[in-house]
Amino acid sequence: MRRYLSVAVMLILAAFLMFIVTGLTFGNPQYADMDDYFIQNGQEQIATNNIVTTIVFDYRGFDTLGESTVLFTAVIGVAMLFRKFTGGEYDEDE
Amino acid sequence: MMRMSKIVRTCADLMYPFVVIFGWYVIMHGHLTPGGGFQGGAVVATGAALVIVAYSYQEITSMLKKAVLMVQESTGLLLFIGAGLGGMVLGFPFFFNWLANSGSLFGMSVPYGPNPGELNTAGFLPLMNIAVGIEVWGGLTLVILYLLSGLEKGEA
Amino acid sequence: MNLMTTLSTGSGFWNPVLWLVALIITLIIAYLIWARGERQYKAGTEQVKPFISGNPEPRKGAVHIRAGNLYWGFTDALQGYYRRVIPLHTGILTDYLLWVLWVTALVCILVVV
Amino acid sequence: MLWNLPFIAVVLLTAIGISIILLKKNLVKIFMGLNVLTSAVNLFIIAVGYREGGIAPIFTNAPSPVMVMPTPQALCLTSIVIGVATTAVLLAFAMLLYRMYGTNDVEAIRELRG
Amino acid sequence: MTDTWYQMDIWFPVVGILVFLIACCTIRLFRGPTAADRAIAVDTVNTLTIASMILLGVAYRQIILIDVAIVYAVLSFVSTLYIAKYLGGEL
Amino acid sequence: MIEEFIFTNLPALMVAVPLLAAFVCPLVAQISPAMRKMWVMGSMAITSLLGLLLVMRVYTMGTFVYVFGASTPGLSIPLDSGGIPIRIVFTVDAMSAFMDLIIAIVGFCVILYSLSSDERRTSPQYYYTLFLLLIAAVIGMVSTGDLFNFFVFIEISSLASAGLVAYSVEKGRAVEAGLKYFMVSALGGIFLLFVIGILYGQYDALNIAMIAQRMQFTMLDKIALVLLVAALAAKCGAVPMHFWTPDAYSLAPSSVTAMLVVASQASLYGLFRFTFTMYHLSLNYVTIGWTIIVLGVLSMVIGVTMAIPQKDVKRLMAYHAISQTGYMLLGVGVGLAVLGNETAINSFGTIAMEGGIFHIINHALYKGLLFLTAGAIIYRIGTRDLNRMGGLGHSMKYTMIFFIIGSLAIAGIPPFNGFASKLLIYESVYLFNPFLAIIAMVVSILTLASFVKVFHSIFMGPPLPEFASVREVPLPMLLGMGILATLVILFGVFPQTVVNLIVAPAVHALIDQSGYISAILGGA
Amino acid sequence: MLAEGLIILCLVIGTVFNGLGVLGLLRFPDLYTRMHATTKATTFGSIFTSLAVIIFGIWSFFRTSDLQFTTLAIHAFIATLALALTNAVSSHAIARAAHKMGIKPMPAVCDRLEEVH
Amino acid sequence: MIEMLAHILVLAGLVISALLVFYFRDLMAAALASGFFSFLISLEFYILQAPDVAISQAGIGAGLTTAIFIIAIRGTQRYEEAGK
Repeated sequence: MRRYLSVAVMLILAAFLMFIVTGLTFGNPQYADMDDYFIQNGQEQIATNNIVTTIVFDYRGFDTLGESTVLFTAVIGVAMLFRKFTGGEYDEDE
Repeated sequence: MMRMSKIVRTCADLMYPFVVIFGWYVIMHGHLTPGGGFQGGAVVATGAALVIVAYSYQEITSMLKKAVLMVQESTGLLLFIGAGLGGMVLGFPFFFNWLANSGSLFGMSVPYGPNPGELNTAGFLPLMNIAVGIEVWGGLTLVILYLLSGLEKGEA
Repeated sequence: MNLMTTLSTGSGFWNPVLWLVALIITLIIAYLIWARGERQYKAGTEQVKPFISGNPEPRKGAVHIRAGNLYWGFTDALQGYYRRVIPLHTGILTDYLLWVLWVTALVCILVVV
Repeated sequence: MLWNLPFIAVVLLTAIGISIILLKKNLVKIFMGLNVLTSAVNLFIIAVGYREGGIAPIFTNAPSPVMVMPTPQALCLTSIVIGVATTAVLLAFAMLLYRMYGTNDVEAIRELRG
Repeated sequence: MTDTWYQMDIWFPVVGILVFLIACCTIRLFRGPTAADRAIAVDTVNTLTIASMILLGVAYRQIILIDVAIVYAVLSFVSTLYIAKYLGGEL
Repeated sequence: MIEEFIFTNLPALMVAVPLLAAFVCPLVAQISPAMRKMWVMGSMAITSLLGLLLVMRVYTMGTFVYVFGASTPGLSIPLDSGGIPIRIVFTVDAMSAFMDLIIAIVGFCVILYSLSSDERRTSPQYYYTLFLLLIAAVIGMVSTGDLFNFFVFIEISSLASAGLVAYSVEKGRAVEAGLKYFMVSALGGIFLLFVIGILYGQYDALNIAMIAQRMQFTMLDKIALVLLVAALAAKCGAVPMHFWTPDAYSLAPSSVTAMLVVASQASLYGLFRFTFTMYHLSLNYVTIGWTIIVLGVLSMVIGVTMAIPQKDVKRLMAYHAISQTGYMLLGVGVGLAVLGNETAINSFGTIAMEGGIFHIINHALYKGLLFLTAGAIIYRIGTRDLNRMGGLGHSMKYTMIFFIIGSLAIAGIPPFNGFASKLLIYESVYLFNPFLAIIAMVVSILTLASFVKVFHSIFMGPPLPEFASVREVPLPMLLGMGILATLVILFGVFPQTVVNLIVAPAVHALIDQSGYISAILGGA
Repeated sequence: MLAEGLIILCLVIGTVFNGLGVLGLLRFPDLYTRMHATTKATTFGSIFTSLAVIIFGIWSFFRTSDLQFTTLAIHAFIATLALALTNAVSSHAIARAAHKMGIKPMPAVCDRLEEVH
Repeated sequence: MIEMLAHILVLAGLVISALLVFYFRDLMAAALASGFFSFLISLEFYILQAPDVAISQAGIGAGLTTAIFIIAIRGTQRYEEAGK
């Protein structure tokens, strides 16, 4: 039963995602004004050759801060999960 | 967890400086060629993973201290957010590129071309690249170390 | 009374202060009625002790009604419902993900078709 | 034009990822499925930003005719790092659960139910 | 860079052949009786991928793309080493 | 000078301060525990203060637009860009400010509360780091005006909350709860990323206002909308996707649970923001509105009925949290279902939305209070099984009072705040569809019944011998609960003030799409 | 014309050896022989394809005196160097691990590694 | 033309390796297939002119993720069903 339900939901979702194939055209985006702005002005404004880095660190720098924070959170989380227990543990803390 | 054979260890010793140098090349030239803080940091961290795989866990923990790496990670992040806050202190919004085209440090404009030598450009981007590189290096190495520490019987 | 406290709901209004005043008045009246009765009540005498057909009084802790015993009638009445709903919370991770995906698919069908 | 081939691949990969997540019972395998799903979405974002005959958005040669869109690449970088962070935490969960429950089967890890 | 016939045409067929060889490696990845066989298949794919990346970098006239190949060459064997360490029972 | 600095950069500082505090926290904790406590408390106090300032600023002077990295903070569209926003824009309108207020209040109380119990934790620096990261992420989620930025923050929030849920690693079941929570969140994150890809591929924009302006509502937009609704509803615990909620809420430390409620509400905020602002009338609003209503009704009914037979106090409260989420979905869903109908939205749609939004802050306050009291009880007696509790009213008087306040508020007994918002919902939903209103009332009655049970089994009865040594909880815990309880009473006694001051502008901000767009794009 | 011929020659050699390596991977009977085929042949082949690129870079540099072609050649050379180093080591590691796992070569020959350990 | 053929082959390889991840019951082999998938998707990024992402995927996806998967397999069990 569960198997059939899983396969069915997978097929339904795949069928709906097939609209991506018909709705978007590969290699020919509808709008490109934001990226054209980056490509045209990125080099003079920020003085870089690599536009991707310009976007990552300048135009969308705040995303990058969040993304480093994700990594930091993951490291803290893993460190927390594998921390050493020094004894004196309570069964229920609060 | 044991050490691997001598060939592998030798190769890891040989490769590690090369990987680190190459990783720092990727980090430093992030604004000129493909790459940047994440990619370079990931490269260096994978180099660290190479050393980790070649040696045993005891040798690794004596070589790479978790506390040091944690401090390194925090330092990178602080440098990163500090570079963002720098613009704010100067009266601009958060993450304003306060060094770009200023003529001082990292303030030159860049010509077209593939020749990676114009490091003194791009404002605070190289600063941020370095910061993120340090952070990703420490972070990903720590992830591997902690996951390995979960394998050890005595630890955790 | 006071605009600050009156909540208008479009089709009516609600004022907690008025309500509080009414509540307090009701409580006072109730207290008065209560205070007028029980004249013979004296604390600490024989009359306040429970009398359970001559059986010894149970221990204090055993008198307390535990949580599991409350509302057994309610849960008993809704047996059929609970027998269906509780097993849905299987505790299996993939079942939960399957639910999420099914909801997605159903809403997809609803919205798109 | 390429007949939207990458998009078809994205849909197929998504379907495969969803089936791995739903049909498999091992936790590590489920995380691999999640990884496949994340990669599929990354590929989708990159494919969205591709322009026919474009070159990488890096000014190496002189001003170039057409460049692929740079923003998806920036987004994708972020999403890759988020993906590895997610995977690391999930695998840590899996290792701890194996240590505590002695199994890695999702159908056996069900102490919380009802 | 002027475009003559060999610059236009010579790189892409080679890349096509290499990618075809990569696709062939999936057979061994699928069939390989032991995990070590599969590891070899993946290792081969690494090598071929690096070769095709170098060639593609030239074919697209993007010198900087070669950097990716270097990263690949340096890093791809780390996962192989982990696999070998696990298979050898040393992890 | 300093005021000017703070006032121009408020939204950025709101996120930057807790982030900075979180980055430094592991380092500070190496020095001494007292230092760590001071650091955490100080940074949280500053964050709350900034949050209150921001709320005041937004409610007096309108939408606050802050552009990261532009030459001036308000310049959302560069002069040479031809009318498109290219940078990340924080758009703090009244709705965002409303959520910021919740976070500022609850976050402060929770940190205050959790400081007194941290000698029971191993490596508490990780706990506080994750906590500060969670707060920063939630603040970022509610104040951002950028789709991808929202995704990044939602990922931070799910990572941090998963870590916090699994904090009591040695118990084992906590790890299971964390895994379930995180897996659902990860799937939701992937859905969101898909949405970003679809919308970006069509409109080449990531800014919500820009997408809203260009929205054509093609087939792909419908799919994107469905994915969004599913992901965010799963993240906030609407019913057929609620299964992670009782696990995560019951196994996390109580202070974390109080914050997790707020994090779920931030996803709820995301749901409302995207449906109202990004899609608005262009969506098939009746269908989506009814979908949300159905989800809400299911949440209410199943949440409360599942709560009644529970024996674990926090699990019971978690099911109630699901049930209360249903009220918010119901209220706002009714508003969404009549969005295009001018007369209907004026007569009852706005009121229903006011009820739903008002219920968000009420729920955060009283549910936070209830979880904190449950934590206080568990802190003292060391068990969470209702069958083993009893007679605590003799020894924990203040906790009992706070618990009474919280449970009366959640059951919708006047004069506490739960009644005010529920009244708004009942009366307006009755005009929309009487059947729904009746269901809502029945659910409210069942909630009361269930809390009578909890109250009876925890506090009533003779003092039990095994809890003879139980004392009242330490002062900071009482203080944290006390602030929340005071606010619960205040909000209940002055409902119209609260509605006029903060709720009605938030509702207006949600409904008024063109205002949101013109705040960023400038008179579009 | 010499350079062009050299490039084509290198590419042909590289492709052929790569193909032979993959053929060996597919057709050989046991693990060690497959490893022999792939490691040697594909490393050799890949070195030759990279050599073609290096030659192309140097030749183009002399033709156009554009400095970016030296970058091309140097980077390709570094990639080849790393490839040659890492491929051998990873094959060694896998072979060793396979031997530890207890995989024996197909026809029984004498096992020197067994004697060493 | 040949470029497109290579592109198709890479995409087909992607789908096939994802199917292999689905198919293998030996988690070790599945991790290998996952690594293979990462290589191919990196090559695909490269073909789609995204070198930054390709580097990132090569370093993180192919190198580190496989490594931590293998560590996790070592920490849990090698086969999908226990007792094999």
